[in-house]
Amino acid sequence: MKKGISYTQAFGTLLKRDLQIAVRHRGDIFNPLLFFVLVVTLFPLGIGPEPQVLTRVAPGIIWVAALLASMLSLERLFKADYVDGSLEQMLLSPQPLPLMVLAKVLAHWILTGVPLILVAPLLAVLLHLDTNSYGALIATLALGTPVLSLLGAIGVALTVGLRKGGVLLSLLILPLYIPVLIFATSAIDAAGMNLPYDGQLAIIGAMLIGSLTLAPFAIGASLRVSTN
Amino acid sequence: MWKWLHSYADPERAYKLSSTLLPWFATLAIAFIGIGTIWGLGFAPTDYQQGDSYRIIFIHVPAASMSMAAYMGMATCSFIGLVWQIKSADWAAASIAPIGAVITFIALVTGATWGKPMWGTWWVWDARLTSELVLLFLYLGVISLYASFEDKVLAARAAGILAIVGVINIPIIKYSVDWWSSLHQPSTIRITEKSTMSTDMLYPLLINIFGFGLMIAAITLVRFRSEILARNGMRPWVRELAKAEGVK
Amino acid sequence: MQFDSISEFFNMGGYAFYVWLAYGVTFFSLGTLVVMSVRQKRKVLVEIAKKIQREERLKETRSTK
Amino acid sequence: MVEQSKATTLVSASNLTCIREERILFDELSFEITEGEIVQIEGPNGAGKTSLLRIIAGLSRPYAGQINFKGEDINRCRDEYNDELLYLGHLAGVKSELTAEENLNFNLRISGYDGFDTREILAKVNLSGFEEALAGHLSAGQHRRTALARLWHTNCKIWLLDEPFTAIDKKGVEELEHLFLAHAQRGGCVILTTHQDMSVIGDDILRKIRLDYRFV
Repeated sequence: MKKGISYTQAFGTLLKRDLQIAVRHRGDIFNPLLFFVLVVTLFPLGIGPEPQVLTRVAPGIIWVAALLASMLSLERLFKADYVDGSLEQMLLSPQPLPLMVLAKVLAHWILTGVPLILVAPLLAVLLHLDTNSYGALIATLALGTPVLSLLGAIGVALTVGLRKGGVLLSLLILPLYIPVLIFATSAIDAAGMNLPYDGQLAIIGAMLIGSLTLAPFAIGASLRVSTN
Repeated sequence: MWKWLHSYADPERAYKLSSTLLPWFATLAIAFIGIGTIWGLGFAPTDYQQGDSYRIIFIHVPAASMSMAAYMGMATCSFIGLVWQIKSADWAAASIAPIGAVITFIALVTGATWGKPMWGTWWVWDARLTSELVLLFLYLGVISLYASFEDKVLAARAAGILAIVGVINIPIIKYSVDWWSSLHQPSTIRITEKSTMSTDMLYPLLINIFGFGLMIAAITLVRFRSEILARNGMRPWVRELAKAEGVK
Repeated sequence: MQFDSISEFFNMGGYAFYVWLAYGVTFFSLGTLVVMSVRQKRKVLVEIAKKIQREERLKETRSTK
Repeated sequence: MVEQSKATTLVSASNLTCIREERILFDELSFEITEGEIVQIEGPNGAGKTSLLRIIAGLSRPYAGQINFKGEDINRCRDEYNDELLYLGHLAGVKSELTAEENLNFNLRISGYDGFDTREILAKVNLSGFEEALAGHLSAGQHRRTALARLWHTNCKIWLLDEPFTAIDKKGVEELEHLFLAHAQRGGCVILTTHQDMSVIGDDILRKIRLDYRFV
């Protein structure tokens, strides 16, 4: 009965479990993606089909839609675990909590962030995004969506114990999403004008590193409050 | 079995202390804001560029500067409450939040009413107004999170974590908004960044800034007292007060 | 006094609407905040008093059982 | 009480106070639980049994007072404490999307165990043949057994069990009681809440901590 689980193994176990559950519950992967696509298709209907107008607003539309989709999908990040008691077990396991939280967020990002990145170029075509901007779009989404997942997870962890968390969640986390939105869209704009955009990317990268190191602790502390 | 309730006199002391401090802060706040406002409205010279519309500055700038200071104060209290588990700090944080939100709201409204005659529009996506709007959202988030928890001990801890996360993010948000607005609107009239401000304009402004600070402290004390009472309903001294007050 | 007459003071050099709107909103919202904060204390005490009564009723029914 | 001082103290509570919604559930509660003890927390509904258990587990924070593990505040030595702690709450911590086997495997691994035979353990809780059934399709009792299976493969000393006998049949309860006795003899301790009478563990062995419903 030896205890021989390293941190990496614990991380992997949790990651694997979350992916396994999601695969058996396929709706969880496709619903946010569908939402993302639908929101983006609504915009041309709302503001008119002129290619120049769409080109101008495409980065903003794609990013705002990604923001909302990320928030929508995050809502269930800890909910099921909270309801069936596995969250308590997670808090009581001898593994460090921030590590396990990170595993859960990573699983969530693989399930919702990565599909978003894969679909984005397709939507960019529909919105007549500048061909120069495609690289920037993918790069900002790849660096930015993990930040969204990490920051959003703090809000989710704070509201998981509440019955009416939905609207509150958006109030808590959308203000925190503003910097990512600003730098991501401006990077795409800059790329469209053939300007260098590595500065913006570097800032988003810095935000990613910052939230990677700090957010797990905030999420852990929030979960301890929520399960109290 | 009531031993700990009697020996644990801290909240009662805090209550009494704030009761003694309150009249001082209240009087001083009314005096400062009264002097500053009358001076600013009636006696400060007219601005040669903006005419008398600039007189909004005497409430706009105090509100704007204090909105940020109040947030810092709230976050500091939350931090103390979370780390050292001092419950009075949690209650203080909960008392500041609504005041900060009102001050931020005032800063936004006065900014808009000043913007209309100056920029010709009620709202400009100017860096200061935008970050003030975001600050209002942060306040509202803290307030509604605190209100959502039934158990106020937990509510304070949750809202505290959010307030601290907000503090870390405020500089980032501020920086990004500044950068964003400089990108999108190269030249607007910068109202508060005047090269020189005559002392006749500066003094009432400073007095009002100070007055706003005192006023926030005074209202915080008022709310802090109620918060102490509400959270200590099971203690004998609060029950005595309640019996005296509640029968009326 | 910077202004020559009271009517000029109220006119605010033509910006009366904006200046007085700003000051009005400010003092109205501050006033509301103060009134609500002051009333809060009495509300809390009344609630506690009600709770005490409830508890006493509960104690009575339990002890008669 | 004289006997207890010989054995090592595992968990102790000092001056615990718990307040929920401005109501005092208990205050100034102190006790020590030593190796080999089986403790039942009893009291009417709403007296704070679950709250006390969650405070001991470190899930809830008491309003005042602290829990010590081997003399040290559990907030200071959380990882060591969690290493010796097995808590099963009202909620089983069993995922209905996973099979009984996957559930047990995950629960054990996340508690730090490696190299175990899930089938063998599940057989001990009469779940042979259900290893690959999704937990969501199991009956309430089987669902509960999936969670309880961890008790058969653990070297945690401190067991905290909130209503462990819920949905378990008579025979199962007896098996559990024997397991508790064996665990206590090995130098562990069991702290549980239950409304059911226990047949194997007599009143002479069982220690009781009573919580009363309080009005204030």
